[in-house]
Amino acid sequence: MPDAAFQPRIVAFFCNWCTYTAADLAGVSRFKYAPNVRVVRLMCSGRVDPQFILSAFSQGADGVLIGGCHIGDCHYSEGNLKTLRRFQMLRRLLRGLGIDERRLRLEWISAAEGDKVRVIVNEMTEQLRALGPLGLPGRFEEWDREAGRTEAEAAGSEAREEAAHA
Amino acid sequence: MKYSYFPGCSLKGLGRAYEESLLPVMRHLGAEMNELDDWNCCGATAYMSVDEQLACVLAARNLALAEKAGARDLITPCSACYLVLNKTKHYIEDSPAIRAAVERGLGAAGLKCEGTTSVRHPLDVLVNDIGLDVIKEKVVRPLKGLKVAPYYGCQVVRPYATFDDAWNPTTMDRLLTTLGAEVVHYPLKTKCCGASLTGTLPEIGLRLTYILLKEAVRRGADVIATICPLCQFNLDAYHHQIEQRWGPVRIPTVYFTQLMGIAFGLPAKQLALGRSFIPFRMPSAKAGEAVAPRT
Amino acid sequence: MRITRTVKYEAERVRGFGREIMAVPGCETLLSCIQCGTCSGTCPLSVYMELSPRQVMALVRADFKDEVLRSNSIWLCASCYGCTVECPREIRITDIMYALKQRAIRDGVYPKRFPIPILAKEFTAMVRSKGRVTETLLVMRLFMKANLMAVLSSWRQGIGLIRTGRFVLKHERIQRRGELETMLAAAARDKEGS
Amino acid sequence: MNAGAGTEIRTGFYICHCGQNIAGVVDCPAVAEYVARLPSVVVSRDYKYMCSDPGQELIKQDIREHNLNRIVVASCSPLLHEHTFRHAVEAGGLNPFLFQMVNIREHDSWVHTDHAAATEKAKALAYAAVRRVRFHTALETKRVSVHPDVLVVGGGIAGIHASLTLANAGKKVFLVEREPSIGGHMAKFDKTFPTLDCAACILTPKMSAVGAHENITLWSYSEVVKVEGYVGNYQVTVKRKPRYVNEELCIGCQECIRACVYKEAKFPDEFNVGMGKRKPIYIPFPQAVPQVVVIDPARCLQVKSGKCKQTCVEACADRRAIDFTQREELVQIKVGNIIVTTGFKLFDAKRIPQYGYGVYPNVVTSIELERLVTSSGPTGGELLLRDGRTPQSVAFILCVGSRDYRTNRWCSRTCCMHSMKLAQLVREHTGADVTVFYLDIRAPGKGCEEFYDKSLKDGIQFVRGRVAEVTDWAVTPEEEGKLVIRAEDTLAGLVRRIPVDMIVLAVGMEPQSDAQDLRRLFNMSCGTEGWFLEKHPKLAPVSTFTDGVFIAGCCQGPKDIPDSIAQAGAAAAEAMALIDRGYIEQEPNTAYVVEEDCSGCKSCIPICPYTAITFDEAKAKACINPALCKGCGTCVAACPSGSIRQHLFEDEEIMSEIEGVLSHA
Repeated sequence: MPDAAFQPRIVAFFCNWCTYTAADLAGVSRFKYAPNVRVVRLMCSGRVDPQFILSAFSQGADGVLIGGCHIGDCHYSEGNLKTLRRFQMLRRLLRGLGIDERRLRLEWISAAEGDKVRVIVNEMTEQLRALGPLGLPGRFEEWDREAGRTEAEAAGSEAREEAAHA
Repeated sequence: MKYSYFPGCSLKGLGRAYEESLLPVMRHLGAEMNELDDWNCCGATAYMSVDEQLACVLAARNLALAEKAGARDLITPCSACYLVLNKTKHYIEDSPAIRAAVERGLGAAGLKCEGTTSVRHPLDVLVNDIGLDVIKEKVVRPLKGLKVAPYYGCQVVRPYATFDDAWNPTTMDRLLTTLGAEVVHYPLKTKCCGASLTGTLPEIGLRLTYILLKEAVRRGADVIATICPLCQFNLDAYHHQIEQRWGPVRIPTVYFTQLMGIAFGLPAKQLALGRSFIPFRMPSAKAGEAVAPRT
Repeated sequence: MRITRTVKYEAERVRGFGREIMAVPGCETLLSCIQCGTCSGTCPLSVYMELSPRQVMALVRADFKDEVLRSNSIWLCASCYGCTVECPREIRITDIMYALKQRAIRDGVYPKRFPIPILAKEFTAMVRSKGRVTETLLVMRLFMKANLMAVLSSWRQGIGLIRTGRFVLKHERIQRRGELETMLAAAARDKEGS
Repeated sequence: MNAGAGTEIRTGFYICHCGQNIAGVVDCPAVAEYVARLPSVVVSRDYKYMCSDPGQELIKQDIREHNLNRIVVASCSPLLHEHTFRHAVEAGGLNPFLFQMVNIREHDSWVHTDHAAATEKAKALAYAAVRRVRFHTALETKRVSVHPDVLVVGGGIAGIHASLTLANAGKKVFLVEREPSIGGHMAKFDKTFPTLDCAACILTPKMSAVGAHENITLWSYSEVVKVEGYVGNYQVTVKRKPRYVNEELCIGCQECIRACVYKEAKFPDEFNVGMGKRKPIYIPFPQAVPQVVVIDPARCLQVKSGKCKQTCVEACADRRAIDFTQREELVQIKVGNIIVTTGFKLFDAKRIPQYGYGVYPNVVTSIELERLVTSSGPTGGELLLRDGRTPQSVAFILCVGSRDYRTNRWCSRTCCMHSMKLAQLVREHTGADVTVFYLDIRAPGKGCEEFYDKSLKDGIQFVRGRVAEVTDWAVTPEEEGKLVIRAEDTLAGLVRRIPVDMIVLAVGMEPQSDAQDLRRLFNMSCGTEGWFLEKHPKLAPVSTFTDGVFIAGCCQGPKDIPDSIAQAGAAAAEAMALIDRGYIEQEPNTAYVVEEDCSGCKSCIPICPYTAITFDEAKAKACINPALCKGCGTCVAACPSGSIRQHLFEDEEIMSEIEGVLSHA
């Protein structure tokens, strides 16, 4: 059962020309949407380095949203095509890591599509709520503890072995 | 080609000539019509006026039965049934409340409706699936010289039909032209005939019918072609009362399938032409004449 | 000449009525009505109505429940959907009319000897018990309830139907009537509960 | 200037109430209090209007008094006020790029209703900015010179006015028009509202001025096909379509037209919207500029088949202006600014079959009526029905295709006034009864309400109601042979049937069918309706999101002639402001290579759309030309060794922002 009280955290990377402007338009139009999204402004979605996304997840994001201009409309002619390629690669990578690929989303939102920002953010918030927390920082700690235990055990058994040999 | 077939109450009663002509025409074109097992009334406009959730449950049973039978298309000749079944599909999709009611109702009978069956009007199937080329090949007695007013009525082309324009549909016009008939300009082709009122408020219903008949006569039509059992009854059965009030506007009204049957050379008996109040006969004199091309 | 004083007081508005109607699927678009009158211009019956469809829309939106539910307009709607497809704001006017008819029947404010709501009820009853409708029998029941004179004036149609073999006296019915009853009961019961 | 690097970070934080716009939802004092406790923050304040003079003064004063070296302002969108605050920071004695802005209005208070959640969001965003700004370094803007020439695209009234304004100021203008003549829609009008002065009388002098101006290069029958470069330095490719007539040699005597082997004009004439006829060789209309004939390649026998007696060439004699060897030509020009004035197209009335356009010959559009009442039109200004009779009754249907969710949702703004003008002309010409069917009369311009008043007094009937249908079926004897309108007279509360002889459809304005292609060509945006999007609806109405590209007239949205001209003047002034300053400051957000990390893999080189990255063979390193780099950052994200970095968007800046938005609980 999805936890209604769970507030997913979404980090959004919006390009300056289309999606960031669309989010401004959503504001000017007073469209209401879920407060779970935090926007990082970049000049182009092409600037989104895969490490930004991994870093967002590892620091507690439950979802990452990338917003760029529609294909063919990129302010820098084709930065968004590069984004698309990287995005596909990243989704495969996330799947490999056991992270549900719905947690990473790429949307083309033009400067005129203020309402689309509202729809996408709301939709993604609901979807992440249904998926539940990703909780990577917690898992890292767990892994660290496990790794620590294994190390300690290994050290312990080594010590025992050494003792036996002695 | 195999189709599931939903006749609806009218085609078993007042509109039985529609079924009686539709089935042989489809057979003649090599299409198999399998009547939906144990279908029930679609609910029509009356049930919607009382309770729309239950109306949708009622209609959805037919959709569920069709899906259970594995039907891709459900041929629905009556305009009211066509509209109600399509509307129900839309409602189930759009309204969570109605979807829930339908799921509860159908669930109690072990049925479910996923919207996989398309509700199709025979006019749509004939022209868009079977095709005018195939139909043209079957025409052995072209309706030369016959002037037809194509009357679509209100409910079939709106608001859910996707196969034609809601205000100026042309599917039947093209079909009739293929049969060799001459289609007259009939701006009232989608005006309501008042069928739902003639029984209850005759003064109003009759006037609507009168306007349709008068305009068809004025445009020089020999016959009105309909695609709906209620329209056919309404335009055909009340001539006496209409003429008492407004003078003669005598013109027969037939189903488009009956005209198809005539053009295909099917025996008149098979086409239930005798079931009309105002009898229709091919203008044989005219058919014999050399018909000058009209502009 | 009879002189009546007409003024509408705020107390006559039933707050929330407009919102209730707009909650019906497809009816939420009523808010964007610009009162252009295309519905009335298209409607073949508007010339008989106490309130034109446009006025009905205005009154619903302004919460004038009584005026709307007691008017003959909602019962004259023949469901031809002309207004719905013509409306430049894509308001599903026909569906709003249905919603109004349902409320009028529920509240018992429809005109008592007016045959249309009676037909609707008789129709519904016949469908529930038989699963199908036999038109000739339905019309006879209607005439008996609403207007006996109509039976007499329609004798021509009756004879015509007999002559053309369309006068059906045997009820059309489905086989699994129990199934239908179960379904409708299940859908209705949970509806009350919710 | 204070570089900040190496020294202690001292941050000043300011949160703006924006009246109630922000403070109505976000608890600003609470955010300021929270930020005050963050490391490196020396000053944290909330203030009613940060963008006001006292607000900016606050920043300047604090920089001096508290020796601040980083500034963060949480207020509206940086797209609106980043410049303002950078200025304030600079005026306070700090490098303007040691500043970061947080958007808590458009992205927070205006879009959220939950006050607590919105306040928490504001804190998280502020925290992220405070962390980010630590990594900011002092940067210098780069100045690029502005080419003084201007390209104007579209020769309607807006393009004409913009061109003349610039040319009169001594700027060189290239005016590119797709049609064989400039003039646009206005050239087709008979009179203009609300003054009823003759359109040709006021437009023709301006058109001639364009043709004669020494500073204007007019390329008619031409289209822009490619735009490269950036503000101040655009390279534009223009396609010049062959008109088979040498513009320099043709003197517009039209002897060739008279001599054409087609003795009769038989092809529908574009200027008279198909109601008049022209020959394959023609001049679009008598006042056309340039006064040069054009040959329609789809109609001319010589162009089509090469088999013609070429009587036109004979008639032209020794001027030899006709040239069948002309081919399409591509011309390249350099300009500093571009003004787009590509206009609109009219709604296709056939899309509403209920009104019978194309079915009933006496149903016409407003532009057709315009030609029918003009003395230069196909009937010589006599308003006649198609059968030659004079109409006794004429109806106007307004809002055709407009304010309609199924076609165009917008109001075309001019049709009310345009129809009233035509209604008055119809009454003047024929004395016919005129009925106007309207939804709302919109006459807000100067002199327009008075014009409405005059129309009422002239006896024009106004019926408030949208016409449901136009048919030719009669119910009463007086309806026989007429077009019958059925509509509700909504003010009277009556459904009416009104028989008339002629119906005029006031078709609305739509974006040009190739507006989307133009948008891509000039790197602009379109609103959902397809009109070109201005940078700000109030503060930057003729600017676009691309610097140096301006819009004016109806390509931005429906408007009348005075508004189009006002916008054209504004666009010309914006362009002149850039030209006269002579340079533009470029945002220093370019990418650069840290050479010692570059492995020379070359994977960045094909990624750059501006070929700003080259390979230095001697050093075996990538090398970025900052003059060409536009700062998208795509190469930065793609560099496998992390050796490409971007000013203002450094990895650690973005990473600390990510960390910031997430680490605030």
